[in-house]
Amino acid sequence: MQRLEPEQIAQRVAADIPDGAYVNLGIGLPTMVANYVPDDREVIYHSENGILGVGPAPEPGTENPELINAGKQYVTLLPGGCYFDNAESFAMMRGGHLDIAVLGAFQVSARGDLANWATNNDKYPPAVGGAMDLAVGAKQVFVLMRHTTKDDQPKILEQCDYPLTGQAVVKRIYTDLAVIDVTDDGLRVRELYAGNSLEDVQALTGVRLLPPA
Amino acid sequence: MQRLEPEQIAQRVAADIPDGAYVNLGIGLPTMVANYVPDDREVIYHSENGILGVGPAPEPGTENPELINAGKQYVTLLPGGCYFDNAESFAMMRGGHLDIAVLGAFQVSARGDLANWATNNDKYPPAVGGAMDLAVGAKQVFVLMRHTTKDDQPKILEQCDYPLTGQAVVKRIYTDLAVIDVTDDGLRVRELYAGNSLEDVQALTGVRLLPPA
Amino acid sequence: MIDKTIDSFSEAVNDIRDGDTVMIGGFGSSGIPLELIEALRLHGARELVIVSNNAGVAEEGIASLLRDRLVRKIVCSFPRSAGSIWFERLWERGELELELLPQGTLSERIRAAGAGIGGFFTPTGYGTRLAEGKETRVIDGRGYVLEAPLPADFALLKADRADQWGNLVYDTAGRNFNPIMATAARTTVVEVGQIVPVGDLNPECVVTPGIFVNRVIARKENRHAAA
Amino acid sequence: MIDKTIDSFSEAVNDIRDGDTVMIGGFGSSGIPLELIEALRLHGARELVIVSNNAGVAEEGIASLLRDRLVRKIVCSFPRSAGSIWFERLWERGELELELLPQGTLSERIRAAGAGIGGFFTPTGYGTRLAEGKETRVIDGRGYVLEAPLPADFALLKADRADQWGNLVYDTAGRNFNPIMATAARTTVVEVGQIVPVGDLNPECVVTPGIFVNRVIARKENRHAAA
Repeated sequence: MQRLEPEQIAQRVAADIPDGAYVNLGIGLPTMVANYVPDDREVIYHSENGILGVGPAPEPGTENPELINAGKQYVTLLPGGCYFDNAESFAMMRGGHLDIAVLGAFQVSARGDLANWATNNDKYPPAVGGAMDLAVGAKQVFVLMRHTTKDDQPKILEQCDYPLTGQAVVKRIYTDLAVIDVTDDGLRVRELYAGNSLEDVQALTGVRLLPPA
Repeated sequence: MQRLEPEQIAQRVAADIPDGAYVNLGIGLPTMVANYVPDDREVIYHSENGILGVGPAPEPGTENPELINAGKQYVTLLPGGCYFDNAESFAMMRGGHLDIAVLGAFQVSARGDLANWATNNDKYPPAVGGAMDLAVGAKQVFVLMRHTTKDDQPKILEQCDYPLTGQAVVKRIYTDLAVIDVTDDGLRVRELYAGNSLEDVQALTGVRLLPPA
Repeated sequence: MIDKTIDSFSEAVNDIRDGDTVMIGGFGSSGIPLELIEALRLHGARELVIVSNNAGVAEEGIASLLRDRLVRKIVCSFPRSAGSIWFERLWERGELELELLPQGTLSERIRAAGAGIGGFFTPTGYGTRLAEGKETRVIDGRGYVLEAPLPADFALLKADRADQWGNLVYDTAGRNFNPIMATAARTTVVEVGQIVPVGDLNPECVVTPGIFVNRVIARKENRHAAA
Repeated sequence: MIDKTIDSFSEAVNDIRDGDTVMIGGFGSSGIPLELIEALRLHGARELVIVSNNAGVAEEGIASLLRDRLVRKIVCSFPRSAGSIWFERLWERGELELELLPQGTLSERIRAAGAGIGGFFTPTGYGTRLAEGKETRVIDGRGYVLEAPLPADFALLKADRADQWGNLVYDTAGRNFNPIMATAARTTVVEVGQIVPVGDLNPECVVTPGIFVNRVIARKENRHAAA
């Protein structure tokens, strides 16, 4: 079976980001999607702390400590970008103005419930940040994650057993095995990477998958 | 009996505007208050369409058609002034950030209810503007009005019979006869202009007045 | 390349349909997109619901839409002004629905629609005729009225300058309702004095980020200077 | 003459009392009023409720207040970060109350307090653990959570420049929570790099109007340049 490397999943997501899209990339792996968007597409990245038009990392020595992204990394601003406060930034998110949010996930359910902010370990100090606002607000939520946990347990389940980030919010799941759409009929495989059969992927999935339409 | 001219009432209000106050002056007569604030006081005027630091009328020929006040008159901006949108302007008002609003009134009740936006003539097309927001939002609402209607009927009443702008919002009433505070005990005369007795003013008032404390 | 510039005023409004809700920026005579309104009038969509602070004066702006009987309803805080003859005429004849709102409730409802808020409690209007029929609640001893978000199909706005990404800056008090209406419409169309290249606007001074804007068009008299 | 400038950091915070709610601006390492926080730490008010997006890292900023046991409760969206040792330590020991909020709910609650809104319905968090115990409502088929305004006694903020009227401009993403917190506190105190004469800030580019600001103070290392 073919398992993509994380960078390859990011590249696969990037292929689906259209020209002119307003996009928020979650902290961690989703941030890498920006590295693979084709040069002929102009994509405007949003950072929830209050930036539209996030540019690449600054040259060493030119960092502005005030100019960071949501992952607390130094960034730059593209020409045409701008700044705003946190309430306006979340108004943008919650108000449905972002075309796509790409988020990591612990689990996704059959109806697109997302669990990506907490585990069931109550001894671990919590943090939620902007995850719940992105989940309910973006026009489309794409999840980018490994298909299974490290010990090969499915992360795509009938019901999430981790605390939810949002109900029925995920539109599409990009894993290291396949691309899966959340539809009214259920989870439908959109794309099997070369070398993977529906049966292989189904075996690592906790809920029935529909074949590509 | 001594009746002040409207300009004199405006002057009397102006004497009570402290240095450094943020003030909204209602359309019409209240706008004149600015003409009488002593020069040694710095007062910052708010205009509900989105200006802080409203300055005097521009020199003829220098008007900017975009730069008007809430009364649709051409104005200027003082150094230190700034602009903002209508939602922020009303957040300022409703959020209790203005020290004083000076408003005209048709009627004021014993507990400080304000009626200043509509009469009981339902055939007259309505308009409310920012009156209700100022009434509930400003830290102090001062009313500036004639003590009686043109046919000498009282405008200070037990209950307003015109539609309300706000309930229990007026703090002080400046009329052509007296200055009256709205207190928990009722309406208390704060100041009788020279030549007016409490009995004279009481006779033109629809509710019992308490004598100056 | 993202370029939200369009060249034709008629094209800017030609997908507005009968019955649509259209927000129109402006306060008094300031910040009104007069050329877009004229384009809408010529386009001729009918049964419109207009959301605006005022209802136009003389034969200008929104008054021209009223005169041509293109408007079914107006949502407004201050429809009556000196010279608002068409509003008064149609209102008195019962030919125009009016939803009258306190100005801060109007602007907050527009903001709520743009910000994904499902409703909010405002103290404004509590205990008055304008709260009749609305849900109220006493919170910490103070009365509040529940108000719903107010979204639109289109927003027709005026700004001073735009860039091709749709970032906007305004001229003084010309902001008024324009920045919030930009956030609340499915399609936001902005008439400007000048369209400048991306990167020309100071990112610290952009008032409306381009994400809220779909189309920008330079006024005809400024078109040459803008080129 | 209005002049909100003060010269002493200790004076800037010396009326903060035990038990007060104090908002502190910043997101990650950006826009944090480090000198005001240090002044608050030295001032020593206890049992504080801190409202901030993060809970500090290492021994810096809010972490120093936690370490010195000045904080009873923190209202926060992302308290745990790399290096948030004092938050983690006190939380694990049960020595710190935490009210965890989605970031957009945190910022909207702060804005609501500043804007006189009595409460609002947000879709964020509906059906999740963070909505437990909160009133919910389905509006037009979508679930919402009712959230209350979040006011404060003090806001300690950072901006780039101020004038004597308290108008503020920021440095890039240093805005974050600072402009909204300015509106929500009884007393707003702002640490800036430079205080400029009234009239020097472009009125089209002021982000926080001075009406929301009570005190401005220049950072020590910039004091000379600001004179």
